[in-house]
Amino acid sequence: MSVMSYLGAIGAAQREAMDADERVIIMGEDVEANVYGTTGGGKSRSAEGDFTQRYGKNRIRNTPISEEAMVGAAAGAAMTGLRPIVDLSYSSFLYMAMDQFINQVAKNRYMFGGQASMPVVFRSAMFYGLNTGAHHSDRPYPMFMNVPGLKIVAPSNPTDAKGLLRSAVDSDDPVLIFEACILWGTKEEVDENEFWIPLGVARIARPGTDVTVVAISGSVPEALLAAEDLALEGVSVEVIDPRTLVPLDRNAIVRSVVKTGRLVVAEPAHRTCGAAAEISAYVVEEAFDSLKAPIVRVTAPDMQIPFSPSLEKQMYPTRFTIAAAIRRVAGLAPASEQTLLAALHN
Amino acid sequence: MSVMSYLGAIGAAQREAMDADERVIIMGEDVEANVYGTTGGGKSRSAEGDFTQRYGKNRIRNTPISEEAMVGAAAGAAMTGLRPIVDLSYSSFLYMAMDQFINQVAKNRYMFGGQASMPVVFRSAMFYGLNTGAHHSDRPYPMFMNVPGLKIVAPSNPTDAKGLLRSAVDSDDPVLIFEACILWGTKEEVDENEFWIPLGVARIARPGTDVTVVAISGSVPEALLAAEDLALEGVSVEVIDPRTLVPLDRNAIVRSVVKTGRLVVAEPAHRTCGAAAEISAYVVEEAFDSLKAPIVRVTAPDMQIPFSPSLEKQMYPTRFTIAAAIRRVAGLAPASEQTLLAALHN
Amino acid sequence: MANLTLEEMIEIQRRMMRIRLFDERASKMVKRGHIPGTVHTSIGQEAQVVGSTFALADGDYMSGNHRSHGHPIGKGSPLGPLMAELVGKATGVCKGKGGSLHLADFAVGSLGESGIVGSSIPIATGAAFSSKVLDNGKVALAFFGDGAANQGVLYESMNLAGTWMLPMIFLCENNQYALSTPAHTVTSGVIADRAAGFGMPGIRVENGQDVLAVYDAVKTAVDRARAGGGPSLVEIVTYRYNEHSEGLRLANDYRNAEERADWLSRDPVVLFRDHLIAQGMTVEQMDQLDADVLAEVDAAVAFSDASPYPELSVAFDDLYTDKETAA
Amino acid sequence: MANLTLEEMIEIQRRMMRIRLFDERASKMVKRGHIPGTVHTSIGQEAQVVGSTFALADGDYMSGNHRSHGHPIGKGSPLGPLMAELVGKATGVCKGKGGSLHLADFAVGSLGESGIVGSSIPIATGAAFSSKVLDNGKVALAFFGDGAANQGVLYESMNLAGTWMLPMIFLCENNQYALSTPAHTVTSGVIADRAAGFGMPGIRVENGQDVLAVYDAVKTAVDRARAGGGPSLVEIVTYRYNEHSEGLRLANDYRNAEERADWLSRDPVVLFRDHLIAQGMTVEQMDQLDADVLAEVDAAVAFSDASPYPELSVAFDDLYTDKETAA
Ligand SMILES: Cc1ncc(C[n+]2csc(CCOP(=O)(O)OP(=O)(O)O)c2C)c(N)n1
Ligand SMILES: Cc1ncc(C[n+]2csc(CCOP(=O)(O)OP(=O)(O)O)c2C)c(N)n1
Ligand SMILES: [Mg+2]
Ligand SMILES: [Mg+2]
Repeated sequence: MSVMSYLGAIGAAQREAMDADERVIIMGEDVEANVYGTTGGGKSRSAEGDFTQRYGKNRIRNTPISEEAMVGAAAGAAMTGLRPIVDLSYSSFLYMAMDQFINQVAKNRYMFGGQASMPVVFRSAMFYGLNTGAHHSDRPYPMFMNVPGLKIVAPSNPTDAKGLLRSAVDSDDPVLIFEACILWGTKEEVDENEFWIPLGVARIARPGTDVTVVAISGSVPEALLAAEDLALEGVSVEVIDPRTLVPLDRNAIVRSVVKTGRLVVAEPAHRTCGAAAEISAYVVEEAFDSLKAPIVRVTAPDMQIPFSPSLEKQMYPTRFTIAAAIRRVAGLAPASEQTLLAALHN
Repeated sequence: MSVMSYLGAIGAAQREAMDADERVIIMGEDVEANVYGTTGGGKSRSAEGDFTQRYGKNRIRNTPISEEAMVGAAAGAAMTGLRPIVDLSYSSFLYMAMDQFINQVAKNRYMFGGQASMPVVFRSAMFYGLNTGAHHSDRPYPMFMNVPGLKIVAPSNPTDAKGLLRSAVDSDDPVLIFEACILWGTKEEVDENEFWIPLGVARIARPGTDVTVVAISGSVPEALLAAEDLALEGVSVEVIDPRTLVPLDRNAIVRSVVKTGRLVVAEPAHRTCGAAAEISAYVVEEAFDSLKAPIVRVTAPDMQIPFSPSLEKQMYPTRFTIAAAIRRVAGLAPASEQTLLAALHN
Repeated sequence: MANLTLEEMIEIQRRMMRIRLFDERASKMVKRGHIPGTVHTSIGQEAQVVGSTFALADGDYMSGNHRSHGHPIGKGSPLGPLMAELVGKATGVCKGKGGSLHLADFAVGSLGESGIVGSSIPIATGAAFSSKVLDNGKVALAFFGDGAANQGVLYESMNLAGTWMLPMIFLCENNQYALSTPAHTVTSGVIADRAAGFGMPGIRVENGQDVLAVYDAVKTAVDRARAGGGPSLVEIVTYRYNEHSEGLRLANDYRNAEERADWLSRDPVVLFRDHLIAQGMTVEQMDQLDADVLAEVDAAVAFSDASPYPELSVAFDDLYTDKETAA
Repeated sequence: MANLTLEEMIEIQRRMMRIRLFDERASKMVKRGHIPGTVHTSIGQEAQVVGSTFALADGDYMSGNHRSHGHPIGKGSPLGPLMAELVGKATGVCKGKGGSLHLADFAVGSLGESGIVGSSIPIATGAAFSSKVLDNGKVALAFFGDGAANQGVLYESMNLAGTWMLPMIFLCENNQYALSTPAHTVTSGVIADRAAGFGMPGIRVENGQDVLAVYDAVKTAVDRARAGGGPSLVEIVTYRYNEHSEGLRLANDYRNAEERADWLSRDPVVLFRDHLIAQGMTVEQMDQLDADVLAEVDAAVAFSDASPYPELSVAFDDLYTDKETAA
């Protein structure tokens, strides 16, 4: 084991994948210079261990700023023998290539009756919470969940980031990985040997018995903090991190709700038609009789993201808003006004 | 009143809007020749009453096949004094312009602190169920519901198509209208005078007391048929057509569920993160205590659309699958196997 | 000038006739309701299609568009599974899941036709990219129309191919109309001239009804690509004889009779038939070729007729490589 | 050659100095944490920016990109609300909702800077379109970088503008790098040469540090557009002195010292200052101009400092024109 950051773990997984299989290549804007920190030495932005030196310009490819052609070309390359990892940097650049994602990447194999497979990984980072304004703060994974044919991954810690990326590269289907920038700095002990975390298997981030919280991406650490807070009041919260949104480990979620009878879903995406809506709708359909309270969603509001730090901070689920939801479904009185005020101005 | 088809009603509304306000223009591929039937005489594809003759080429504009530039140019024009109606023909061409929809059309006004308003209407048709294969059969409105800043309309009959389109053109915010091709032929008596149906107000398509069915777009007629079928068995079904998905008339839905205690949501979109998920999640959150049964979604599966008629027909909600869901939430025994088989092979 | 054997030229004519007769049959089948939905025929554009595909090697890749049957036929795909696909049969080349708009036959390098205009251009670009990375000597060609030439992704792809010196041909089928819209009313400048700004040769074949002229232009581009010289844009001027799609009826005729008569007088399959006769083939031999092709088309229809529709359950296969992920 | 009065030329220098000093201040404020996030300065590109904006009339439109401050400043926007926007204050030109990446000042025709590369090009195209339909004589200009020149939407917009003969200038700020990526490594051909294929003039201003050369080229294009002559593409070769964005630190230096020194030796604000002195201005007068601008920047910062942050609740305004639709 060695201490890795979330970003470092991604770099390490990319290095392993490049070493393991010559068909794996990396393409994206500014990947040669390691601008985004995952094609460098494995820890952070660094010149040594530089991927370009190690793998050469044939396998590490700076692209023009042409997301649509880049995504489509990666798809075409995947159909004909390569296994590209495409670095799209910010998640909000995915829209430029939406036609390629939906009409080619997702539909290709199905339309052609299984003639093609599409082993390609698209990585992008959700920069929310960093005062980058509306254009760079998106968390668009829910709209891709509505597109059959894609697999969708949202790791919340370095270990998952590394193990899921390896599985993504080995998948013969297209995988979109959404990384949360607010997690980039997170550090933990990670196995420096190769390991794979399967797609479609949730992680119980904290076991509990009274309330289930399903938390996604950057909301996982907040949910864990909320669970700690509630533990002090004697409420045992189970925190589930689905890790992959497609396939979604629906059974793990239902199992937990059958046990606890109470569900909160927390995610940084916009509310309407988000992943939280899906999880709530699924649970109410499959575990209605177990439910002792309404399912409560804690999400970003249906509002674009303002730039000003004073405005943006209220946009995403926090330990406090998640705790308030847990209190609601557990039938506890709301926290004191003081706590809530503190939360808003923290 | 006069008999109008769904398509004819759209043409009529476009004509009224063009007559009422010089700033209204129509742009799109092949609109000059009235290829899609809404820039002609008001009833169907026809040379007389041709919009190009009536309004001239300054206001009726054939565009190149450049959806991204078209959507962005309409946005820029809307910000500077025009009120464009953009005909995007098929809904699956919207992906080409996704960046413009999300990063410009939806975010512009907010990012710029309200300096711009964006009075523009984007029309597109969902061609599902017509054996056009995966590229042309999409029903992508749910992904746009996850994008704050857009208004989303899905008329299910000629009257709504006409009245909602007038309100859309008069809105100072961007509106996306999703029309279902399977409804194009629907005919009814429609007021040939001007009228407006407000955005955000649901319609009770059929009143009832036992089970609420919220049905969207092409699923509305199917839901009404299912309601008729169930009426024969003594079940009183209330069918609600939200008509606009953003803003969504959440109160009307909750009011009905508070009355009936049972909810089925039917829509032609893919299941995961669809509008049905949103409606289900909202109701469970706001009307949990009224619910007597699980909320059941009837949707297209998370599968791309196959071409073969023998395969495609099983993809969308039908009177039979909606009826089966109603039976489930009403606690009735499933329909006989015979009925179901008949349904599959109809 | 084309350096083709007589046998090769006969094969060219055979493929052109396959397109002509296959599409004529498909057109009838749409009108009779035997083919669901619609199809877009390449009738009138046979020289443009076959002149292009014949310039490719067997292992080379291509991608196409909604005007879709000619491309795989031109590349050598057998007719039976294509026809079965149009009808939606289980034996279709895509198991009935694609239909006319989404033909693909990987066995002949056909990576797929696209119902979305312009959308398959980067797919071919990606195939050219993998050829380059894997150094396997393959060339990729993207077919697209004059209408598609206004999709931005074309220029992104041209720039990418130019920058990476990919073995790639951008092949514009300029039949002068995008549905009802005349190309000159929505196109600023000349399509072939757009190549220069992207650092590649742009060739315009004015007489796209002459299959050898097309072949020559495309072959030059293919040879250049294979030799490491990078991509080219080839624009071929041609004409479709039928309406945009079968069954479509527009109130306004956007094409005039004179123009149509002029193009009909230069029918590519007639022109090349005459050329072959001038080269020593007999009328009987050419008639026999037509008859053989007609028999192939008949056999394709018979194959389709005899094939079952897919089972309901197969609709749920092929989305992912692993079945578990599917709904 | 530019037909400008001395007063106009002094105004040009003033605007260039505003950009220089505003951006130098903003850079410091980012490093000190007074401005959240980052900013992209136009330091070194002042001649390219002001030569372009000054060629526009007051009512004309423009759209821009992430390298965003120069454009509204060049178009005459007052500095206070711009600075307040960078800091996220309620008095910002976008009420603190936009920030550096999304400046817009409709009062001076600035329709918005875009954080998404290439994304605002069709917005300006649409403004040119409304000018044409409404026949109001306005011209629109879209700023974009050498990197953005590989976004397909540029070519869609150029084709649309060319087809509709829109009064439009496509203005490429070629500072030779897109972040760490040298333009020549990702660009096939020459950007200005891409105009010809889209039926419009393409002009390349090699010395983009000479504000009059820039002004002349853009003014010619603006005059042509206003006279109904349609769009032009103008590419201006220039250089940014700072890193891509303030605070960004890369391990590899992708630019070499010689190149940098060469460009620094041709500093646009120094060059034009010298030109004005040669035209009869005194050193004192020029010093005074600099001091005046510095005072403006100080005042802008003071304005921002004195302004409140927006109330939490305003985050929920301005999405829709009607409040009911909002969540
Ligand atoms: C992105 C997109 N926009 C619009 C359409 C509708 N459409 C289908 S074919 C066509 C015309 C295409 O013209 P062209 O590229 O010249 O090909 P041709 O049909 O002439 O062979 C149009 C507009 C589409 N399928 N995809
Ligand atoms: C669609 C999109 N892709 C990528 C980025 C990330 N990005 C921001 S600025 C930039 C470089 C832009 O280069 P250029 O257009 O030359 O402008 P410059 O910064 O040199 O002024 C990149 C890649 C983005 N913001 N938007
Ligand atoms: Mg055409
Ligand atoms: Mg640049």
